[in-house]
Amino acid sequence: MISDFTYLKPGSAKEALKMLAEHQDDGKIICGGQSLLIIMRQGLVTPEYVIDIKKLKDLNYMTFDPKDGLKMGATTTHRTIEKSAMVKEKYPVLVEMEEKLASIQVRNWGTIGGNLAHADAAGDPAPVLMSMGGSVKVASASGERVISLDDFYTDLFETAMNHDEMIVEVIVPPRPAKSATKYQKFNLLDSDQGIVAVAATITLNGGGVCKDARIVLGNAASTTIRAKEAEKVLIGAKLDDAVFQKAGEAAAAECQPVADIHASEEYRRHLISILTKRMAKAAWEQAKISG
Amino acid sequence: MIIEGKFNINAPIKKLWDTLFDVEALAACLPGAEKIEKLDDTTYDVTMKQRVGIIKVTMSGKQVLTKVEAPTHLEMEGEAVDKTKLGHMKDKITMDLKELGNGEVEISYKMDVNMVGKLAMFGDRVMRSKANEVEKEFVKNLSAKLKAL
Amino acid sequence: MNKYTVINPHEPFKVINTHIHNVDGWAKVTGRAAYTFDIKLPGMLYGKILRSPHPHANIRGIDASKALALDGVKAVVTGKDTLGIKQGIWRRYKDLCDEQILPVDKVRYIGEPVAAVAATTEEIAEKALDLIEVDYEVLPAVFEPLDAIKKGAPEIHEGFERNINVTRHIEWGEVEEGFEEAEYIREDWFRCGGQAHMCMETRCAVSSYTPDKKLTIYHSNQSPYYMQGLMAGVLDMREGDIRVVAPYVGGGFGGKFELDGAIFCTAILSMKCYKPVKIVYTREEDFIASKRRTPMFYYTRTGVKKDGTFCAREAKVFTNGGAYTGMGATALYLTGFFHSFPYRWKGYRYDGYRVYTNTLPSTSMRGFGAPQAMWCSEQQIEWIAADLGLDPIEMRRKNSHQEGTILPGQATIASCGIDQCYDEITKWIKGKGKLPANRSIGISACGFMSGGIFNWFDSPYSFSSAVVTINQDGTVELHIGAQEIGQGSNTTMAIICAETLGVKVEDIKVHSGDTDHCPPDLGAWGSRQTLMTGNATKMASENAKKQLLEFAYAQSGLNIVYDLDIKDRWVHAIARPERGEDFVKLVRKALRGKDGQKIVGRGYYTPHRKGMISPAYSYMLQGVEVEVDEETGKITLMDSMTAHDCGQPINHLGLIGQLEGAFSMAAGYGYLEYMPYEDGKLMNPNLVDYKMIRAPEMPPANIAEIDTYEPEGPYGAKEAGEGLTNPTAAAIGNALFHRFGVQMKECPVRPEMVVNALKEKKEKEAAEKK
Amino acid sequence: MEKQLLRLNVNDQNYEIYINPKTLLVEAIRDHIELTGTKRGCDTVSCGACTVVVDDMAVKACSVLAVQAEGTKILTSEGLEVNGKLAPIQKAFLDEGAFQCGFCTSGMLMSSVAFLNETKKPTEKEIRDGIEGNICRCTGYNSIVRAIDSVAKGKYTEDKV
Repeated sequence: MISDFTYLKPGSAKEALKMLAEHQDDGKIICGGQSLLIIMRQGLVTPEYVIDIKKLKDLNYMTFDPKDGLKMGATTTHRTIEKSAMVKEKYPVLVEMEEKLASIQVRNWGTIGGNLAHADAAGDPAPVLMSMGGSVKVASASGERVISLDDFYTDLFETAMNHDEMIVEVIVPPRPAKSATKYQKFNLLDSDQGIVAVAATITLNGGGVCKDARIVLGNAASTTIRAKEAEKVLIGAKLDDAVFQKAGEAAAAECQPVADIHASEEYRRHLISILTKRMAKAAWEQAKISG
Repeated sequence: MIIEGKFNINAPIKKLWDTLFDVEALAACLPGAEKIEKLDDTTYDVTMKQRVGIIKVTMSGKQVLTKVEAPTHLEMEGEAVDKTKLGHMKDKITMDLKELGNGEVEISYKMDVNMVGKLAMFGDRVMRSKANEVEKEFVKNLSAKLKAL
Repeated sequence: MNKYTVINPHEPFKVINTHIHNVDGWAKVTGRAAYTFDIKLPGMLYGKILRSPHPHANIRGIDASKALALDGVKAVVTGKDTLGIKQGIWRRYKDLCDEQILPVDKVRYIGEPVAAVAATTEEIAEKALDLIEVDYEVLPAVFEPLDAIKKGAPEIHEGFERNINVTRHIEWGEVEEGFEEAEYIREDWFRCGGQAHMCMETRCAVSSYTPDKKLTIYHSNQSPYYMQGLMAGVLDMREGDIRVVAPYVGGGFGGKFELDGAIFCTAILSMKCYKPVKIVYTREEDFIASKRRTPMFYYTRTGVKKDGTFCAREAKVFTNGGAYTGMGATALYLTGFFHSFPYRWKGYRYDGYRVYTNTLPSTSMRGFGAPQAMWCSEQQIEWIAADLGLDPIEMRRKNSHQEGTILPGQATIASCGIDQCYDEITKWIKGKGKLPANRSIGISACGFMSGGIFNWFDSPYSFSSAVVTINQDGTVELHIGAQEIGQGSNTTMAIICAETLGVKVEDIKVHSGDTDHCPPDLGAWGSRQTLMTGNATKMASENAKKQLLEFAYAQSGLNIVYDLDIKDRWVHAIARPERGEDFVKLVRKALRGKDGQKIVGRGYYTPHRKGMISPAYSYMLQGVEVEVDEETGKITLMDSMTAHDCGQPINHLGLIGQLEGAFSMAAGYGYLEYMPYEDGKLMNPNLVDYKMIRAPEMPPANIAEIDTYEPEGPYGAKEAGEGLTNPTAAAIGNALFHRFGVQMKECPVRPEMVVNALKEKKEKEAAEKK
Repeated sequence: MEKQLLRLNVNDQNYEIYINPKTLLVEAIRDHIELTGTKRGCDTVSCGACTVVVDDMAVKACSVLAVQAEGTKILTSEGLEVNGKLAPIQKAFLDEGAFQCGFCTSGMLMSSVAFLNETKKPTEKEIRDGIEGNICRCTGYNSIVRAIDSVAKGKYTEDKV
């Protein structure tokens, strides 16, 4: 049973931030609510004030320019991203990821900002965006700051945001030349979250050597994490199956998964190793042919 | 669910042991401990408040010492209920202290935790991630406390 | 998508096996169908159940005073407010009636009801639960049957030594001789998981007790008559003073024909406050506190000759019965019986032990013990064929049941189309050609019953009955006690009635699901309704038709050598179909002729001289094409083919739906639907963590319908749609065996198990090389 | 908690209801407006039985606060049929036997309707993905996929008004 709360409906982001500043720890932003309402119904979260930003037009936008990359307002729905021709052209992996995120109903109502703020280690967008070097702009009544997704997640369901802050924008830098990102989650049902998930971005230099690599693991620790050891294996290497294999093993060794009924810790590590190998290779293959 | 871990503390074993039994000192070191009250020789009234992101849990209940072998071995078990009825938990905790020789003591612990109710939905993931964090914080606080003593 | 072929179709009927819309379809596609879930009565209160957090504990006391003081709370009931009667569906065997729905002094599983509250809103009722204080004395608990039978294990029910709840022994033929003749003997241990019924409509009920001491109950169930009888028993009331209505029912699958917390607690609460009370289980409650498919440990030993002739088999089973008997005793028998299927053995022996544990009670679920039996049997048979270098299909075929096969003391097989099933599956496999390297095919055979000849309920009534009433305008009222739970029984009965009477389906109004207005029937379980209620419906329709035709005959002046019949509302001489008259005109005349009495036909059915299990058996063979990711172990079903002998199909759309639906549930049992317990607590009581097949996971379900004629069934019909829950898990296991050579002994087969099995195999091979 | 006035437009009909702001859209529709075709089958936004169409989008009504739906146009299964005339998808469900117990059917229909409006020539895979948010325990989905496919292929076009 959801506990009683006062419903607040700001007319603008600014007004929402004012409300948030006022209620801080007792207030909770709701946007799509696709994750929040579940835990509220379990009684796990009992805010006194619910601030609804779902309909805020000033947070619902998507822009792209070659210099700054993609900017998405926090209330942009998953479905909008999935259906965007611009995103499909510039960041095809985002569309692939969105198509596998839960079900159409959830994507229709759920938002990118809400998803990232929820900080579920098994969430889909975070690994992909983090692997592309994405960041979020968070705002409070007193100002704005940009936090790299690398630094955004601090623990299970916890972020670097203060209680008076909320995500207002998601920023994805432009894709470098000879670079590609691939994402896959391992799940039992198509619509499930990943038992584990891996996003890999590979950037090649002119000679086909790996110039940069970002490997991000979903549900392999209490938060979305970079697999920095795996990245080290890849960066500077002439990529081949043996290197991908090694990167997979490195990722499996450095992640910190916990066991649950769906998979043991050992099996999760095994899956991380396989998916890292596969995604790094897939990203490499695409990077080779991409402009 | 079993959670195990160990950590080292730089202190004489006797001093460490006494600190662990000093209710006020322990409460000050244990993150989230709102109340630790000694009811009798073996029974403690404990209230712990933990926060996992937006989820707040306040567990309160009794812990009973079932075996005490100063200054190396300790066993206790207890039961606690969440304030907002999110669930209740039962636990059995074993703790061993071992002198490593270089002035360091290794504390190893094993907790067998059984949760029922809404909390169990998040179960393992939350508990393990939290245990890790609590441990780190505890070691930090305890070390500082021991130094100050 | 799906291919559907019909092998040896029969003469065309007018209505039977034609494309008939479901008679409840309009209501269901327009959102009009009202389920128990939707019922709201004037002045209705909402109930909630307080459940045990302990797997095993004595209840020392319950203090509800704070809850009662809460504004809006109207009543709180505990075991002390009940008569304390232990009930169960095996009413003939008092010691198996072991469950108090609100226990008086002891709880035996996590989630067991302890108290119930009625309040003006659901929210208040839920708040009140938190205010009830229960003083438990926690007892040691035991969760696995092999632990529970150990000496010194906690005693769950008094007087049941080693927690053995029921034992069952089946034996026929010469077992020892058979094993002596055998040239190859193989024995294996298997483990089968539980499975949640996962009805979309959770358990729910609305009870209304009125000052005239009558009780009306709306309840989502599979057998209103059972509910009426069981409730009369626990409330010490007369059956006739209780009316049970099962309106549209959102699924049953074997999980809704015993008393549940919703029906019992609403009734007790309503009797306390004389107001209607409604309880709807949450999904979590439905998972932790309804019942489940029985988890089993299976030992099976099979002896064959080198040419693949089956000699003898013996099996031992320990089932995790959970806290109470429920329908588990029947599942224990049937798993043993169907473990012999569909093969002939010189000797067969089975010993089953149902063991109490402190977990959710296990009961019947679609397949009723047979999916577990086939998981073990059909994999072992595949391994035996491989061990001996024989073709697994041909080996099965030469040992299969045939028409006339006798299982001594158990059954005589009257119709059996399994031989053609082998042909169809062989054709399908050949048609596939060479498969991609990551795919393989597994097959599995099985058979199933068409209703059980069990009367443990001790009903004095016929197993099924029907009443057909013809109105003056030619419309027909068909009253049946059979329960529609989505399987299409109302449509099937309407079809049988229309075909028999010679009218159209739209002329028939089906009345079911109401004990006040429908004749008693044991309800929807064990695939019994098509055959049993179908026979009763056919008999009632024939009886009504006979009355009409007698009248028609008398007034037609036809020569006595001519026979009359009715088809498409046209009453005519069979030899001269053009000579006749309109059905409605005849009905009107008949009414006048009978001094205004309506034409009423009665029919009933109780099986006699059909052995002790079932009046008829259906057969099937299934092939499943499986893709496995060797590195991750992920299983994907790519295609499937089921060849199915169900006698004469009656309800064409219903048959397809049942076969496809059973297959999806069976596949789920094979590789997805997993019920892990920790310290007696179900770890995934929600639809996020309990995995079921969804549309993207569902492969094509091709069907070859093998039409045979079952003499005991209405128009030759027998079971379809439950038996198909049986083969799939084993077929998936067999596909894995053919691809990797691994033998999976535990279901559901989860990807981690595949990876581990492959790893183990590699290590073993490496060790052997050394 | 003080109740507040909420105006909802469901099936082209305006309703004014007084609700606690924590009321979910599915509760508003079922308990306050008393359209019980929309069902609930879980508490975890998993089963899709509560699916309704909000501004042409399929949405799980258990995952939306009723107050969030103010100003939208909501369509439920009761709104598909107009003056006794079934919508193509309803006919297709009847023709294919795409329901059994019927409890998931309303939600399944609403997912189908939104999907068909959005996807003109769907592949089988797209149809399956289109209803992956809806659990059906009875049918095994294939009959539902056939029903959606037959509507998409224009089997019922002559019925369209």
